[in-house]
Amino acid sequence: MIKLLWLIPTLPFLGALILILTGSRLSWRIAACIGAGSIGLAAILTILVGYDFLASGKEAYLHVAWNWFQAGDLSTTFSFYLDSLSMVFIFVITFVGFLIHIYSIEFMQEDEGFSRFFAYLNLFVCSMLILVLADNLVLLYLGWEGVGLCSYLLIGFWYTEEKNGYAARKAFIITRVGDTAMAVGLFLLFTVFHTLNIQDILTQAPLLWTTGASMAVVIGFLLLGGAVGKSAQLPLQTWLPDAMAGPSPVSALIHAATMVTAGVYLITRMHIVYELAPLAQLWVGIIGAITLLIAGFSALTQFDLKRVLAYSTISQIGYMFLAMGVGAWSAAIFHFMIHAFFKALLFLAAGAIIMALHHEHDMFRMGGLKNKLPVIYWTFLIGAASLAALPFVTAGFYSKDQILWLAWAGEKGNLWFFLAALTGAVVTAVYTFRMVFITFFGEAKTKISHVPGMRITVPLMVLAALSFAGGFIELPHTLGHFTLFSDYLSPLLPAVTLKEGIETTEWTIQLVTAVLALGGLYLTYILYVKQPQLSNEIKSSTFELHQFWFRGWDFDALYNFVFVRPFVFLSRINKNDVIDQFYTGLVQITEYFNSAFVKTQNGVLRWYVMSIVVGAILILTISLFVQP
Amino acid sequence: MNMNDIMSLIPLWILSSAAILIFFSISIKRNHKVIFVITVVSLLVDFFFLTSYSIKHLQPVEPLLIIDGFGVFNIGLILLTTLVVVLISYAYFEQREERKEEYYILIILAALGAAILVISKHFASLFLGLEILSVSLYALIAYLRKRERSDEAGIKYLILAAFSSAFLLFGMALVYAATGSMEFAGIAAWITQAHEMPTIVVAGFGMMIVGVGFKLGIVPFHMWTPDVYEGSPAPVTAFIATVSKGGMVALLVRFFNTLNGYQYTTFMLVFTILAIASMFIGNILALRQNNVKRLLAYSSIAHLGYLLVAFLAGEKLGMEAVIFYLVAYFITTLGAFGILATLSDKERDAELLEDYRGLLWKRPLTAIVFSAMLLSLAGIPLTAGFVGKFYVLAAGIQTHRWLLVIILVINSVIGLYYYIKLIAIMFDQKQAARTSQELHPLVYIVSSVTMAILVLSLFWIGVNPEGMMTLIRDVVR
Amino acid sequence: MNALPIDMGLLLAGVLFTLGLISVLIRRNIIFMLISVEIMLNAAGLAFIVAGSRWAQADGQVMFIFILTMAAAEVSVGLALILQIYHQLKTLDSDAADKMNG
Amino acid sequence: MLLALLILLLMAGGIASGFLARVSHAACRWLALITVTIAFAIIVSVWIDEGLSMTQTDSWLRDLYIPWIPSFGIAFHLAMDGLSLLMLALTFFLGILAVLVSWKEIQYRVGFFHFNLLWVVAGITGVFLTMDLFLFYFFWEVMLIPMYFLIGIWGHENKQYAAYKFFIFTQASGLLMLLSILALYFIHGEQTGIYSFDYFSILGTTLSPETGRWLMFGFLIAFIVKLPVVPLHTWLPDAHTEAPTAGSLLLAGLLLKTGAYGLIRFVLPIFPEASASIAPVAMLLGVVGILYGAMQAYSQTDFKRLVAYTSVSHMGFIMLGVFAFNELAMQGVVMQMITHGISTGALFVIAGVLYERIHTRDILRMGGMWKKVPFMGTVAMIFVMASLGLPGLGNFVAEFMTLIGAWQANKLFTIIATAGLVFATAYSLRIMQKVFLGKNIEGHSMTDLSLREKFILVPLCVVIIWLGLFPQQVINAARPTVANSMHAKNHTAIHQEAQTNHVKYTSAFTLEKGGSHEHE
Repeated sequence: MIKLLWLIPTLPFLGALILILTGSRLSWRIAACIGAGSIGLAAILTILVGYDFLASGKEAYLHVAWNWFQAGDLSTTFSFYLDSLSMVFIFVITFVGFLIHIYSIEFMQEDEGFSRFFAYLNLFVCSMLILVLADNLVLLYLGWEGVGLCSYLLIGFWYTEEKNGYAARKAFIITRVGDTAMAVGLFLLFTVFHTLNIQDILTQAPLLWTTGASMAVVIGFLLLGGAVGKSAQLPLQTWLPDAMAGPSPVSALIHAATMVTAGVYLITRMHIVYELAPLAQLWVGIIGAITLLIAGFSALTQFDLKRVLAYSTISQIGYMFLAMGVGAWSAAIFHFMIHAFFKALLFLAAGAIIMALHHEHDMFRMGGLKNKLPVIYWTFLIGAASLAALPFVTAGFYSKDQILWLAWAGEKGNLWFFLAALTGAVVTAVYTFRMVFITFFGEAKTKISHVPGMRITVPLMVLAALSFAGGFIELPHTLGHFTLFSDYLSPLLPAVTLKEGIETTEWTIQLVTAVLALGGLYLTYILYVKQPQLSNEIKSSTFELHQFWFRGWDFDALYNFVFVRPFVFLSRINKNDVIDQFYTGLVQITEYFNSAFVKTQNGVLRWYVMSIVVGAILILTISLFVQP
Repeated sequence: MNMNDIMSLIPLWILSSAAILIFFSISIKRNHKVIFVITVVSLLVDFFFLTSYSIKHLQPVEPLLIIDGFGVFNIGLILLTTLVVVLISYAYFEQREERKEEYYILIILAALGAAILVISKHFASLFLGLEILSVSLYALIAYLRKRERSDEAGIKYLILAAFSSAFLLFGMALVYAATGSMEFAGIAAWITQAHEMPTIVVAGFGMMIVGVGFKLGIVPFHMWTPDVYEGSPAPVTAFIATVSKGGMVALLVRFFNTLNGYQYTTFMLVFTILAIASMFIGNILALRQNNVKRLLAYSSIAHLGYLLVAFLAGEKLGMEAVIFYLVAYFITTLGAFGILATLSDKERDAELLEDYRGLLWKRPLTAIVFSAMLLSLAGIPLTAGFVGKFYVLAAGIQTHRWLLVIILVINSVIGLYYYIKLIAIMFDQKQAARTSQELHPLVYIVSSVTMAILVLSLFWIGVNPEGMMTLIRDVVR
Repeated sequence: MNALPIDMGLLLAGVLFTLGLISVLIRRNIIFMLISVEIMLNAAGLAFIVAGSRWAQADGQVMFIFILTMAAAEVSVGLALILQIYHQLKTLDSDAADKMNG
Repeated sequence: MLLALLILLLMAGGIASGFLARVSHAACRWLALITVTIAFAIIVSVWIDEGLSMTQTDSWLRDLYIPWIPSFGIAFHLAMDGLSLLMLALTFFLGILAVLVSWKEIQYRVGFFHFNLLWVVAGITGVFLTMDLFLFYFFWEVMLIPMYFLIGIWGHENKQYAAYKFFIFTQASGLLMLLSILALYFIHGEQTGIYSFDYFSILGTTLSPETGRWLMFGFLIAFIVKLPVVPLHTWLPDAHTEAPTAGSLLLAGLLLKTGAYGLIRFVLPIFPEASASIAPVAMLLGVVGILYGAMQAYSQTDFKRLVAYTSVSHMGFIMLGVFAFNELAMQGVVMQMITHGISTGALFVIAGVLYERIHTRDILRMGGMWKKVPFMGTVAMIFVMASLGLPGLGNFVAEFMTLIGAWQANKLFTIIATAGLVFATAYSLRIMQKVFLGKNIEGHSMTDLSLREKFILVPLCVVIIWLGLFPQQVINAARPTVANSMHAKNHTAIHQEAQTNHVKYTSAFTLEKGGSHEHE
């Protein structure tokens, strides 16, 4: 069964191919069958392959499809590499992907671009699978860019709106900035190792470099650049909130569950390089810490439901980066998985609400949906609880707690990381429940136009179950010490070495976390349910700050000012190509000479005689007096 | 003058007799067709007679002339060129009601003058040849009496030519005064044994350059060219552009080589300056010219500049290049003016750019032939002009005349502009309203066949120049 | 003849030549221009005779005869042309004959 | 013989279809189509004949030698190696499409159009095959004239200006190359006593650094004008914009490639030291081209002009790669030549197809076309993505190899060039946005691709994807040539080998020369 690994990315690809080739000629049912079916098959196949893989007990499985290109030293293959890390990812991608496809059938049913949507979505799944299964960095780059393309296509799916197109291009271009750094990183890796095969690099790196080798640090930073772009971390985070222009399933799949975590995947995949480059790794943590804070604060101020979730995604990925920064690789991956569940859930639920309310995005115009959309409410609530990491019952608590603990106790952790994570936890709780209270409580402000059907509710419930139960596969040792997940990953990803004698504080930390999360919840309850005027007062008293956060800390304005405007200005001003002026100038000079010479040709005989005489004098002068 | 001398001058006798024959024929009855046939036949006979000469043959006709391969080749070239001019003249003059028969006498005499010029090795024969050519040309230029411009061109050419002849003669006299010889070889011998050239000889040569430069139409003696080209009947223009200039080039080559002028840096400098000035001024003047005849005149100034580059390169390759370029230039110029003549009508020649607009769609073959000629002038491959330019550049590079060569390249580019401008006009969508009147179909056939032969030789030499190169290499020794 | 230095003879010819040249430049009447050119030609002829006498050869004088003949031919054509011009322009001013330019 | 036959076939086909147009336009088109298709079939059969994998080390597949102008040691010498084979395959492939694309667009002077079209293709074929420098120059010029006519007669509004500019730029630079060729000829002749324009003879010429540099500039300028490299590029936007679709297709797809081909075939092997010494400057020019082209492309509103500037940008990679002096970069360049030919060609076809429908090239007046023409939109999307270097499409392989190779040579320039990909993204997406996405402002209604247009664009799509996923055959085919041009330093060895191959010819020269043509 494991031999069919290649089929997992191929199935979505075929699905996409069929849908693209047939255009919109298929009825929506058939298109849905192909679109969701291919992913469903892939998901089933993933289980079979995964079972085989686990049963075989091998560390990895490699399938070489064909030699891609080979020139000079460079040799790349089209080959898939399955190990425990990629296993987690393909599981999440196919399963969450499948659920989202099911959801989309209903969500997109009325849309005239139905089959196009599924084509893109399938193509995305295919690219994402290639990304995580790639055995060399070039192929990984292919998947990397492929998901970028699909993200672009899907953000701009409703292409008639100018702003959707703008958001789509922004996403593509900004991630490409990161990709540039990553590409340079690949060049460097190739120069050092003469190969771009991931496993070869990982095995050779420790032999070649000592810890802190400058080359390793540089490469670490360059790959981080790529990761930061794709995962919407500081300083390339600005594209993700705008990316919400895409349909909600897209936000759920691409901009929450899978693609944006590609950066996490990349860094984890290359963790050996980062282990050898402590400075780079430290910066992974720093970027994560800062990002999770600024995104969290921005999330506090948004009124668009999806934008809150977008900022929250940035913030949660910040947690993953923080975890990687302290070397808590499996914690990062664990959080990735759990985050994929609950964030997909939240986005899908938000999508269902938005669809139910006539495409209303503004939370403040929702309200009172608790009773009208009970299924949505409960599932959303579970997702929110998980996001806010409400203690002990939610999956989010376990995954986030692990990160907090390791940020504090891990050898590479420090107080600042911990404080940032802690602050983030409070903020998370606040914006999460602000969202819940505003949306579901209070009085209804908009009429419901569409009650979600089975295709929407079932995926929601499945995801809710996962967000709830997913956490129990990895329990801290204060609470049962059940480490299925990290054990599973342990041959690949080393565990964190803790600081000396710090184990005892674990209880305290968990308690603090739990209390803060609950405190945040209570605070929100007061602000938005008990005394709503209070929140307005706070808002008006800190209006400037509020707006500043609302605009995402003005990164957009900064980039516009520093990069975009100058480029566009230069480009516009030089539209007619200043270099051409030089050639035009040459032409003008010759034309000037032409008109000057033509005047000599005036038709007067004596003038002509004069010219001969001048010539004669000139020749005589030269012959008699110039001695060359 | 012995029998041998008389025998070797038979080509000249034939030309002279043809002129006299036509003279008598006219006095009996004016018949354009008959006169035309006589002219053509005598030129052909003359040429075929000439082909019996071995080009390796060397026969001085003391003291004035020398029949050698170079001379024979050039006479052959002149005869063929004259033949082509006569062929295109027929249709041209048939349209016009003037007395057209004397034209053929004049043109044969002009050819005779040019023929003498290219085989002369003495100042006297040089002078005689030159003046026979010139005086015939005065009349030829002003031949169409009813056109105001003909007379203007004629008188301009007459005054200026006589003026420059005076320079030439005075220069000759100075040289003669110093060296005591009017034979090229004698002068050369005198200079070789005199270690330094006295001022008087330098001045003499300087003045001779004025006379030569005028005939070549190089800057600054070029002013007459556009006016004379414009004012003359198209076939005569073709004749001036080719035979008159080419004859002078051949003479210059012979004279310079006999004297081994390449060692005199002064004269090399003078010619370098003249060449550069001719290339630049000729091309730049042509840039925005709207009169095709004037445009070709300016272009001919530039082409003589190119020719001087090969001439200055010297050595064997340079001489070959000069001759080859002449051949290519002759074919091309004849073709261009031939087309111009066939498109002309009774009132005026087809000399305005506008007359050519959309020609391709109206008379595609004519337009293609004309384009081929222009591309050859521009030196584009597949045409003889390209090989000629290649030859010139090769000669220049071989002797490291980088300045000249680079300037030639720059000028080729400038020149390109107005050639393709003309081509572009012919390929334009709009069409000129102009049509020429109907003539007897035979007339067209004569012109068409001539043009066809020209264009075929243009491509033949452009694609397979080996034969021509070998011939020229044998001639230049 | 030997009494006269060759240089003086050539100088005379040169002066004559220059005179002719200047008068071509300053005259506007075409006939006068023609005459001036003739003067130049004759100056050249004179130079030939001087040169011939220096080398005691007949060649100089032969050349002079040629020049004379040629000048005659030239003038005959020239006058004919001038006649034509006068018919058309009603003037002999050479500056009037500037229809062709540019 | 096969090689001469190819050229003759195209020339004859051109003349025949020119005349056939008097009888029937359709017949003329069909004849032209058949002619190019036969040529394509011949090349494909050669490729198959040589084995698709092309692993042999002997680089020359076919050779033809006919003395032409023995006085100058000029021969009609054609030879084909892997690189020529690739370029010819591209030439005829695009040639077929050029005929197809003009099927509806060209409605007047059909015969003359096809005559010119086939002669351009013939000239390009000659350029890619010839191994005699004189003959090379000959073909180099021959391909210009019909191209000039294509632009000047069937172009758009400002065609005359564009045609002049194109012609004059290429002529000027070409003549400088002729000077270099001649100088090389004489230097080589003086050194060895063998006066010959033969590529293999010339290869071994030893030049002083100073001379070498000057002579190389002559060649270089011709090639980088063609390529084009900023700041010699200004002819290209005009020529591309004003040319008819087939003209743009051939210009972008093939004529630019002759410049790159010249660099690989002539500049590097003949002037190894000189080109190594200017490599940093050349790479800098490449980088400047990448950025400048991208910047210019961003602000253009004329679709074809925009695409033209993207060509400038893409050709920067060729400069960067060629002068990086390693096999990887060079392979990238070869790949880039092919993929750029296809992707940019396709974009021009799309521009042409749009122009046929809405009679404007102004992208500000387009928008929202996707709804009307989803098929065209999808195709356009593929090529836009190719132009921004999306992996999985051919251009990525090319750019990646170029960059990774260039990295070994110059790190800074490579970083800047890589950053150029961001700008590539900006302008490429702008095309999509303005043309196919957004709102249909002027309410153009139009039909999707016709069967003929699909026939043109679908093969292009297939090829670009094929090259993105299975580029190895192309790389293998180019390998011997690349290796030869790469190991320019030990070229003498190759030269000697070549000398022995051609000993019969050269000795024939010596005899001929010794007897009749002495240059003392």
